[in-house]
Amino acid sequence: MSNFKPLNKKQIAWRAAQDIADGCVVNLGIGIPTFISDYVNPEIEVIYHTENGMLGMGPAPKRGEEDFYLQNASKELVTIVKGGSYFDSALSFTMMRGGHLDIVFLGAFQVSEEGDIANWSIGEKSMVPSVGGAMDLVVGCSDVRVLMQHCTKDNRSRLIKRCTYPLTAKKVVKKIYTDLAVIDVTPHGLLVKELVEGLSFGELQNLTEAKLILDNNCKILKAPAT
Amino acid sequence: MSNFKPLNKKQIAWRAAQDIADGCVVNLGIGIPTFISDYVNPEIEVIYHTENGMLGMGPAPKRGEEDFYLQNASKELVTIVKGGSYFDSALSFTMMRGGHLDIVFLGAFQVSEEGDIANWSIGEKSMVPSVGGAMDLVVGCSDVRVLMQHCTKDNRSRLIKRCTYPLTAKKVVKKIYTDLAVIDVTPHGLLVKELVEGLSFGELQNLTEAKLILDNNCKILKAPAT
Amino acid sequence: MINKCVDSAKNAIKNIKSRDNILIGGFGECGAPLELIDALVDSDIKELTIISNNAGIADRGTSKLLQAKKVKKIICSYPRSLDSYVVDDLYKKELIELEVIPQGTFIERIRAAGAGLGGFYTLVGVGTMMAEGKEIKIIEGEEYIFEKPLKGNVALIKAYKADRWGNLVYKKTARNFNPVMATAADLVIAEVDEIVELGELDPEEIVTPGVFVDRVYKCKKVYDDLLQNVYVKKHQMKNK
Amino acid sequence: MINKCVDSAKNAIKNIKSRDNILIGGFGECGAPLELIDALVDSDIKELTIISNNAGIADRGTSKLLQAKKVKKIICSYPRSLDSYVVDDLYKKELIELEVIPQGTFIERIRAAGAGLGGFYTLVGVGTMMAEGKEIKIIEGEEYIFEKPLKGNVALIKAYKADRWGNLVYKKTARNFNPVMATAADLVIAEVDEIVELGELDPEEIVTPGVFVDRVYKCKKVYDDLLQNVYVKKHQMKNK
Repeated sequence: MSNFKPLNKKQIAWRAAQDIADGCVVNLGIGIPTFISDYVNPEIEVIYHTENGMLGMGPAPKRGEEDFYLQNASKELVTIVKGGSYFDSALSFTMMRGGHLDIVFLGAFQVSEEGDIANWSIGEKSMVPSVGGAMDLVVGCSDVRVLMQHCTKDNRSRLIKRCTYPLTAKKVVKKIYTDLAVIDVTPHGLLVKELVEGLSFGELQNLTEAKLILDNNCKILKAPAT
Repeated sequence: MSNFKPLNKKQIAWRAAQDIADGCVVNLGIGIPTFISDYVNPEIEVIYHTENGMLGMGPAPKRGEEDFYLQNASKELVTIVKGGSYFDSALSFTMMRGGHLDIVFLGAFQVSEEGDIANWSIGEKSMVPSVGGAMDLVVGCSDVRVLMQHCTKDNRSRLIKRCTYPLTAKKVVKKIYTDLAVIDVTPHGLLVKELVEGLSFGELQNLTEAKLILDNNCKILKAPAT
Repeated sequence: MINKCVDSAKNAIKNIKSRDNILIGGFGECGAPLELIDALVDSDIKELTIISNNAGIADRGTSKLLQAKKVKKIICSYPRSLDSYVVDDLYKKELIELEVIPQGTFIERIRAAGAGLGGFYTLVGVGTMMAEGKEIKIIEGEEYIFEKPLKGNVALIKAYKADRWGNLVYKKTARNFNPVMATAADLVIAEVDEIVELGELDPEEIVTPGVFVDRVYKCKKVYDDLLQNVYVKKHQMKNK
Repeated sequence: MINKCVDSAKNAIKNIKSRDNILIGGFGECGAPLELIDALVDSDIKELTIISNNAGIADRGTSKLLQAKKVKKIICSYPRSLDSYVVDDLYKKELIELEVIPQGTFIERIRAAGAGLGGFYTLVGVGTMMAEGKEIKIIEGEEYIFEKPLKGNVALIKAYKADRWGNLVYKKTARNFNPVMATAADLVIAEVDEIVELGELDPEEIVTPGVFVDRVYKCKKVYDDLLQNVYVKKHQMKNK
């Protein structure tokens, strides 16, 4: 196997952050996506939505400025920026389901060749099932992007022909950022747009259960040290 | 025919106003019901809803205090009382359709034996049809009361076996105040609760196409001069 | 930087096309975006479908669009008024297509479009001519009518204050259909009385978060001044 | 005179019965009516169905109801959390019935009940286990799931300020499910931090008009103070 270095989680977030344009309204799911806001170009304005009822979510509060009444959907204390607003859950999910968010970034357990996503349950009967807003987020938004490790800890592919975990939704994922590659979900299949330096397409395909297609213009996936 | 004196329109409104309890939230339709608020006991608090988006509608503004931005559903200038609120149309109709108003008072062209009501159209093809909030008002509220003249100008009964004008809704009217009587719509039929002085039940039935039932405890319908 | 403010009504209505479905806010004239409507009148756009509670009063607002022969169809709840001679005339001459919907169903259908729903069931209209041709479903023993979402290509709405993100607050009963219409069109254009600095609107009082709004146009003349006289005169005539 | 204020949590929950469906507001603890929940714990009411986004954190809030064996069934969207050991344990031992619904569908079903609708169609859950046993309808070529209204006998909600008419305003992200739940129960009880004079709430900023609210209870101890410490400690641990 050749010599390549996978991105770390923050580097995956950094890469995803580079694709956010000025003025975008985004929702960052739990897991790797929570780091994205640290790497967005500070020259642009990005509006963060949190489904418990706020637009314009700001960074974690400074010591002494914490407010119990100001939380995100992970029940963490946050802040609000100038221009932000509060609203009820019905309006919050109107935004999500009605297609009013520009990009949704999510973690996932599995993504299929067709863009099916499984990210809310690993089907363990003994665990109390909890779906939250996962299904609403991916169904309403026309630009759903997944950030995840390419493989599980025991080296099974997360990009697979058919999801084996309970589905979140079918055919919704548009783009995937992993520690090894950037991949577009297209009508023709999974198109590899970027590969980490030193990794060949053949090697990536060997690590991936789903069938991949190499983009003619495939670039090197690089991220600064974080 | 015996000697009796029908109520005038304001007296019909007066009679209806006597049945409003402290704390009631009511909607007053156009026509005779608009006079009701003039006759509500000033010792009690009644909250007026207007479907264009306000609770706590107050009386007409004084000269010099008119505000274009403060209108009722008839597009007349009104005021707002202490404790009033503004909201959008979706919430306004949530109140109406969801059963959150206590009493709806409406005018009508016709009411049937079963409580069907026709109050939005006389079916003239040449007139531009307009339904507004009439149907929503009567469907959502469990206490719909009609105020109307007992007969049309050419002496046809408005209380009929089956409405001939386009229906607003079926089986929704609970009580009817006319210039001649107060009538409850019951599962057994139209029960006459009050009759104007000097009018016999037989005479009322002669003026009425719908079948009436005399309440054992029928009272005299009286109203102060207005 | 996000800046949704545009400098003219003409620029505000850019990209509206002939045959578009246009949601227009306002209960009568109260909360109607009159300068945006004027800009449509002055454009060469035509064959519009107007989705609005009313259909114009006297020769103002939507009546102008009708007079200028811009409108193919109106979907509304209450087109008639004492002064609705423009729509009355077109209707009698069968020069306009008219779809009349109960007001609550009207706004709920628009909300369903904005909220990404496929439709809903309502009791309103059951047993009346409003149910004709509609699917019926028995739910818990009661008869309901199926109603579809009603979406606009464009929404022209009116608010009181805005900031450059498109956050909006409304004024009194001029709120009405505007906040819901703001959720239910591909292109949402707000005419406002005032534009304030970002951060000046209290996050608790914002009714329409900017995410729903594409363009903000500050009107040339606050119509409160214009229409106040008309309404006050009518009011004083009636209440004297 | 209208006066919806009650003097104790015990009086606030009067008339709630065993086997009632209880809507409870709050996203986690933020916006949950904790003193009303405590009053339920202290009552002899049982076999409740709780309809709430979450199912209690640590041994606080809804967890207490579960520990006191008051709850037969929970309808929610996200019962699990790091500290949800009470519900976790009951679920594993099959001592509680659990119905999990996507969060947007959850609140939309509650809204449908409040708005007098018979149900709606959504794309959310199509092709997943959430669609199992549900009616499917093809609308404009797409597959939708039918969802029914979800109504409470009672709603326990939390707001910031109230007046004696029951008008409510909320505080920051503690608004969440509360305004919609306020529309969807036969008996609506609001726990608030402050009661103000009628007329002090700006008619433009009232989120829940009093028509939806039956009782207002001013909490003994504003829980901001109580929980602030817990959350700040957790926050500072994570961000140090």
